[in-house]
Amino acid sequence: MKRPSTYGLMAEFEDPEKLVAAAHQARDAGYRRMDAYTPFPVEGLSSALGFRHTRVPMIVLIGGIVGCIGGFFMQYYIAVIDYPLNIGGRPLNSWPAFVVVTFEMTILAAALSAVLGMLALNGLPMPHHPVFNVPRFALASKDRFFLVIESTDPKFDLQGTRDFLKSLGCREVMDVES
Amino acid sequence: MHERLRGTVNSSEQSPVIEPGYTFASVTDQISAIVLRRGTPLGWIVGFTVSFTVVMVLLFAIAYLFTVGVGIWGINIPVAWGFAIINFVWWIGIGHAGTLISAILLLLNQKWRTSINRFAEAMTLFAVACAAMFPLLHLGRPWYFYWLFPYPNTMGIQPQFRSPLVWDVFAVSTYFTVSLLFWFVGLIPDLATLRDRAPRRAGQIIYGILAMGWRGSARHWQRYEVAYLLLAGLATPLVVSVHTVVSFDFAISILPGWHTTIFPPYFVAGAIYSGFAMVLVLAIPLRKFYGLEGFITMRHIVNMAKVMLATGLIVAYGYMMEVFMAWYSGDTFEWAMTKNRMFGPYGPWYWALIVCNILTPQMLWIKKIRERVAAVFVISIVVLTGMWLERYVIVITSLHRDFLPSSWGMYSATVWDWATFIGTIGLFLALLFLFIRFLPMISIAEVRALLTETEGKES
Amino acid sequence: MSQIFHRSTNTLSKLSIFGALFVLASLAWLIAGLNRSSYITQVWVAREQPVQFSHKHHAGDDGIDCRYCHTSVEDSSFAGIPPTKTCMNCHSQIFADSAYLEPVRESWRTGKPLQWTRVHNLPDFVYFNHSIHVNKGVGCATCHGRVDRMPLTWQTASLQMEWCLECHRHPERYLRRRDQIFNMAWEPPPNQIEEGWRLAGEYKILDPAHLTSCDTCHR
Amino acid sequence: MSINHNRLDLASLRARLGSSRGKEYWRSLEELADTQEFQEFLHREFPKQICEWNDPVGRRRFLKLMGASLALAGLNACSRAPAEAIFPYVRQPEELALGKPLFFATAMELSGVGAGVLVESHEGRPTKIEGNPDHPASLGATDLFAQASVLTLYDPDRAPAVTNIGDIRSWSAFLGAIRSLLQAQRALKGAGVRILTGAVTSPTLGSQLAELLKQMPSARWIQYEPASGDGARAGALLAFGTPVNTIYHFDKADVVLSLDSDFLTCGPASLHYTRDFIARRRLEEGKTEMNRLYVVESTPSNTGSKADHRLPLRPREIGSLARALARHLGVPALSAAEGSVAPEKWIAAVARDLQQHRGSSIVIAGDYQTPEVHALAHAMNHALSNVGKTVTYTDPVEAEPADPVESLRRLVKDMEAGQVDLLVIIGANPVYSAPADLNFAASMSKVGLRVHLSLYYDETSELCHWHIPQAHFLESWSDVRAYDGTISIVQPLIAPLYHGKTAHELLAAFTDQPERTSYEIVRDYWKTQKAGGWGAGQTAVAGTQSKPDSPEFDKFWRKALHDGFVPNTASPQRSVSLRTDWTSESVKRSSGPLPSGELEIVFRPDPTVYDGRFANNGWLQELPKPLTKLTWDNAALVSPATAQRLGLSHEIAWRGGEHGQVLADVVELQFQGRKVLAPVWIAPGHADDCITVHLGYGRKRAGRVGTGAGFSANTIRTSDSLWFGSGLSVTKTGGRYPLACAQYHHNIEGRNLLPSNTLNGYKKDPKFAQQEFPDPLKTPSLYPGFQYKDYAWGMAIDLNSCVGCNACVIACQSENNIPIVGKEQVMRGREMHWLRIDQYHKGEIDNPEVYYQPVLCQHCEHAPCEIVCPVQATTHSAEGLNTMVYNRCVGTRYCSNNCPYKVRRFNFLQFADWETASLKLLTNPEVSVRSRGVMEKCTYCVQRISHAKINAERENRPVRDGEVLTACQAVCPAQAIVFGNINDPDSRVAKLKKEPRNYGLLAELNTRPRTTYLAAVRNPNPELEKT
Repeated sequence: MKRPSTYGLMAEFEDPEKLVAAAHQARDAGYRRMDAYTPFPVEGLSSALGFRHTRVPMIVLIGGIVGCIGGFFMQYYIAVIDYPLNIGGRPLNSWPAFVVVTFEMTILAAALSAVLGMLALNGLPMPHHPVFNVPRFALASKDRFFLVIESTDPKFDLQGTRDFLKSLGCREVMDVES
Repeated sequence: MHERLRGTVNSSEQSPVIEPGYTFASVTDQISAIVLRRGTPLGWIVGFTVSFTVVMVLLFAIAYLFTVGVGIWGINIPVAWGFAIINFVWWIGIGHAGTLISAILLLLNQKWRTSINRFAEAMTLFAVACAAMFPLLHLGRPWYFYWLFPYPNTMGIQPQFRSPLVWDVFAVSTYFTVSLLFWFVGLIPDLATLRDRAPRRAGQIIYGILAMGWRGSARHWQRYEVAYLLLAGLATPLVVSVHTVVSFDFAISILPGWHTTIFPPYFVAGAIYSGFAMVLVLAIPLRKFYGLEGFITMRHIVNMAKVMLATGLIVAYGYMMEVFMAWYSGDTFEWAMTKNRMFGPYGPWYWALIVCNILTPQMLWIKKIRERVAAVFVISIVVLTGMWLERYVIVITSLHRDFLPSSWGMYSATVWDWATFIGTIGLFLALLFLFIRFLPMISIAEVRALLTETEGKES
Repeated sequence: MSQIFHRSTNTLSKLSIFGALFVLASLAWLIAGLNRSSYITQVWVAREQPVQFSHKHHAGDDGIDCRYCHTSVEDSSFAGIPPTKTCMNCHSQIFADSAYLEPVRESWRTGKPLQWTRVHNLPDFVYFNHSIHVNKGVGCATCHGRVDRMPLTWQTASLQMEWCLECHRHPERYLRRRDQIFNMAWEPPPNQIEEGWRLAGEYKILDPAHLTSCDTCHR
Repeated sequence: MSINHNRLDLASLRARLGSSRGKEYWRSLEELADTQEFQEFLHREFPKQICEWNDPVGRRRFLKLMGASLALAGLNACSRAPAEAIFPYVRQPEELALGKPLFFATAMELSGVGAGVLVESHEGRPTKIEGNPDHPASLGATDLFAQASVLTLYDPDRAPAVTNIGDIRSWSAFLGAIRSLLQAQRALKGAGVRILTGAVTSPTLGSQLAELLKQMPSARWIQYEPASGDGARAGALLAFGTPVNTIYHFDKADVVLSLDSDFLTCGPASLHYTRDFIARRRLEEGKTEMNRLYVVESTPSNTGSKADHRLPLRPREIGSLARALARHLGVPALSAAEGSVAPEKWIAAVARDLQQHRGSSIVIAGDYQTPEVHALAHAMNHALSNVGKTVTYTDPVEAEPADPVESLRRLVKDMEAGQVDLLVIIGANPVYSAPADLNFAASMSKVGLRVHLSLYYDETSELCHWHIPQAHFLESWSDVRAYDGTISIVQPLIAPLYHGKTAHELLAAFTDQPERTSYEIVRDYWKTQKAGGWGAGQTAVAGTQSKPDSPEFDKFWRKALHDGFVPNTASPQRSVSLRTDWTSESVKRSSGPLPSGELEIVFRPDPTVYDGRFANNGWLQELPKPLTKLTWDNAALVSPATAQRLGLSHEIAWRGGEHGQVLADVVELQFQGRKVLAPVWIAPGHADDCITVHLGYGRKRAGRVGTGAGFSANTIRTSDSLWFGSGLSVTKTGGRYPLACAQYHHNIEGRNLLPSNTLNGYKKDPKFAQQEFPDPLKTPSLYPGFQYKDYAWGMAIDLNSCVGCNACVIACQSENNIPIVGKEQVMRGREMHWLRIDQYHKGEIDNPEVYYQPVLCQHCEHAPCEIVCPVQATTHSAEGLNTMVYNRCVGTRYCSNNCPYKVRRFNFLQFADWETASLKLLTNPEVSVRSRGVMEKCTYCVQRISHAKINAERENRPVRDGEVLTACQAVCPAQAIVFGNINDPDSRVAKLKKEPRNYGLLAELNTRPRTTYLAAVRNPNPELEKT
């Protein structure tokens, strides 16, 4: 399918409160395919945009469990199955001694899955993105707050949406060509 | 367009966590400017050159070590562990403060951590890097270091997981990896900021690649914050475990003075103790040099001084319990070791460490001293020295006179021991200089967030 | 601001992450493979020798018993490598003037030993004893392969520790009757495992705990 | 260890002689592998300095090592073994099976007297010396000198070729050079010929010399032994009017009084004496009887440390004590001489004790004591009617007993007078060892032609025209007598490495058959003996031409070589009677008492380098000397009180320190106008007001190991006071000298490491040593524990038997390829001995009780070292051995830290010598040579265990008790060390571990040591027990 010429419309706000308010109104107006861009996490913004809970914690939990079991079994296999050796008269399965490495493996696996999971869910890395086409978007990492309604939204219509955004008290509205 | 002055008068009587008069813009500009706009300051060049020269000393010491063998050090039988292990424990300990500030204080929702956590974490990484060198260097046959990792090999033999040294390998490498992730994840938004501000193409591309296309999307922020919080939650038990494991290197053995149950808690406390000392030693000159008093306020200094005082007291308790248990256990060897530690040939070392670690920090009870930046700086250095001495005393005095008087022996470091130790300090500083030159030493995004929150408090 | 990166970099960057992991994994796999390859172990690599000595001819075609040359194999750690005299026993008559054998005759004349290239070479820290193996039912061919089919001799076993361990952990898989030790053509019977256990008992073969103790091979 | 006694054919023996064919015989796989290198080493003119580790590495070596280590670092992951060459024999000797060691019997001579040994030979390389169980002077044990002799054999510093004023010449050139001179001398009846040897007991050599003197009646033969005293000979002369050889039978003695005699570790009979003496001290199977030993001595000795009552006295005071004691024992016609300095109570009690054991007591005088003391000892033994029971007499074993100093004086006089045209020095090194007042070197320069035969190109060789490299006894054909006269044929194990010649061959050069090999000489001599029956060997004349071998001679010859001695050649007992008039003479000679405070000096041969002949032997240099525990140096030993009086001391240094470097005050010893600088060592138990210095150090030309170590006591030693003399003055220089001490701390710090008791105490409470751990292997534990089914190896060491002679330490070093590290490293506490002898002092510092405790790996069942090793380099075998896998070790050294016994040793640097070709021949092929960065330790001689197990399994039988002898156990003259399978209740070790005295060192740590100790018990005289 051919990509539409515009990715969407971008409204620039000067402080987070305005943005959150705008997000609420946009959602009430029935817009769904939209996203907000802020220089730091803004409280209530995600709920305003109607995002639900993330799956990161579940990934981390699974990662942790895998690391834990894998860590212990590795030691058990090496000490008991692979090459059982009498070490200082200690039992082959000296599980108390194996706790430490098991724990470390748990943490390691969990931490890795947290970061990789986050990146994966965010679709990062993604150095190229339409929003970067907007010159003023550079301020998104400084002190400006942006709301973007994407052209793929069913209710999207270039003129109507632009007017709607203007009505939200933004500094200006810009086209985001894809 | 209106520019409302933002700032904070914190509810508490203390000085604010960030001086009034900062806006999102000014915060961003001032911090990123250190990296982007300003040319390299002369001080930086001098500092880096000096530390880099010391790194060269380290490299030479290592080359000589690999060529001739660990015999160039002062170690012998009975004292088969010397500087290498002492420095290892010392550096690892220093590392702990970074993780503690960024992870534990985050969980405890301590706002004042915000402007110091970034370079505290960096410090952690570099300290752990220095520490991790020593276990490798101190091997008799360092080129076989990889035998400590489990991997399928033609010998059909694997590491021995009852050994604390293997625990170390896992603990330290995990610790390093997790700290690195934690640090990098924290950096991503700021890297984006730098990407967007970098004047030159090269900068844009480098920071751009590192930023991985971060664009501050609300969705991303949501997952980001969860992941960051979880990382903190994972790092917290980790940081406690690491020095516990390090203490096992000694506690698991049967040597008098090593074989004690109090080691884990008091090693962890000691680690945080020395770590905060190091943060102060770095923060105080930095804020002066880069004019960051606005971000690293007296509030930070004072709080860290208090943490030092508290952990210092825990350590002091550890010392007392050691001596008490040695006497109370009625164990000939323990008691003999303790007496020898205090009044034997290494007595002066022991008393020096008592002065550095227990007596000196008590001055921090006094508000005036706590608020004198110079005083805190000096005390921190004293504490760092003390903690190094503590490790020296623990390692040497327990080994040099253990069970059989026939094999008692003395230990003294050689020039190569010192070269390696000082060399790692050089490495640590060199890395730190590079960090403050090319990465934002204060988390811009978090400070922005801090501004809104403090504003929220005020209204 | 304008785009810094081209659209394609999105895919590239994602690929590069997996790519890195993939490269690392395959590298590890490569090294593991290399360590077991015949480049390292020299397995299947026929060694050039000063004399084109053919076990195939002597042991195979002529059916000379191993012990005719490797005299001490049954009562010493070292199987023994024949002195020039042993060669001359026959070759003073047979092929007495073949050009191939000039080095042998020269050695016999001058008293300078022949310089063979070692085929099976264990590290100095490994102490292997031939006599105990051949006396406990381990046949020559079990480790040395079908020497009677080798024109020039080569290794058939890697001689790596994992290879030694395999047999020390499961001797029953390899044991044979004592009268078959020097029989190159011996094939394990279908019931080798039961047979192996029986022989292990008969020969009082120590249990794997003993056989895999470090001091069994390392001193 | 199976000793290969099977037939030994003469052809191969002849083949082993120096001929070109011979070399091939002993040529071994390893050696051949680096033949080029070996040859080049043989002809190297200036051997490069040993022990690079000792000084900072040179640049080139630095780069070389750098390259090597980096290569290692890079390649070890996937490295292919380098192609290796393999060299078969051309003609393989029949009795040799590749990979199996052979054992040959021969004998080692020290100061002329011999002891039988068995030599282990791998593919023709002698690698290890064992005792010869059938030989009376060995009984299966050896002393440390015999153990270390293999190192001397391969010493790269040995003289490589015949030289004339430093230029390499051929043997025939030498023969040519002396021929004309000999012609002239024959005409003069050899008036200008002097032959200087050490003590000679070799019948063949004796007869050769006799023959020579017959041909040149006015030639003279001088014997000088710097390390053996003349007291015994002169004393016998004084007491009986004829020189006799006294033999003591300690196995029959209940009470022994030693007058300055270290009979347990010194002298040719010490091994036999130790065995007998200790046999009477064994408390096994409920025995509660022990002999009692009184020792009077000035310098603390091993014998003194075993004494039940020890009395430190100045040497001359010992004489007066002997007189006083003799009076008590009713020795006739002793004028009431000066009062003794010894407490009357002590003398009375000892006298009473001796009286109560008439016929079962021994009074023995030290070799270095005066003739009078010896005479007194003889008289006392007569008075106690010990003669014929515990003391017997035979003819002297020397071919020609003579007064060494007197003859040496005469030689010097002749040389001074220019009457000597040809001086032949055989073996000795008089320029270094002759008493200073004789100015030997100076007078020697007046001799026309000087010829020196010796192992090394030493101080004497420098001043001689010709130097002939001497063949080591392992390279020689010869014969020698033991302390009791038993004759052994000395046979070579290897062709001379350095084209060395024997004394026989050199003497043959002065006859009309100069080219005879020592093999022919010795054989021919014995053929004549065979003809002339056995009797006193020295009287017979060597056959000049070789007779055809008679079959019965061949039989005799083979048996003699095989057994290691010629049957029934022990000298027969002879009865002698005391002269009636000797006492008056004695009193006449006896000097008055010393004014207290006047310093006496005592000269003693060094316990490890002896008279200096072993100075270049690294094993002996690095061996901690008994009682002082010093290595690489000698020192002026002084008692604590005297040290205090003179303000002398030493202190531990920071670097190394304590067990390592000690900084000692340097003093200037001035004796009879001669001076020497010496570091001071405070020796608890040393007699006050006298100072002991050991000979054998301060060598100027010993070799890369021995040159420059210590100070030379010979520089102040004079011919009239060879062993002690008064009038010493000591001045403190204020300087400090670093000494390398292996154990500085002898105070046991009240720790229960070495429980001991008196005999009565033992009778009351036999289990006094065990405390709460009757069986160290059954200490309470949470762990289920492993089952050790068939074999469980263990060791028991009887501390009551150990005399601390150090033989085990060297045996271990020799068996296990243990490197030496040099003084520098010892001072840093890095010596490598797997087995060390700890020594603790109890009681007052002026005269403490000394206890020895050999400490080796205890092979703990709960080994603390194993659980801390990260790479499974040290693990437990299924037979309970604590195995150490060098090639797996990465060198964390954690195991050593966690070893409470500190028996693990670490290769801090590249200690093993991988470069000196000749030393490669020395290595025991059954034991890995360790590289830098690797931990090592005692393995219970696992190679010997494997060997025995493989032999047993091949025969489908269990290993028999006593089939495995560890190296330390095999050499122990006291049989203090017992090793075996503790699962076998009938094994000796299992029985010992049931003894009530059996205890585990540090058993309370729950390490469950497999090595246990049997507590020491003393048997003090109730009358003298301190209250």
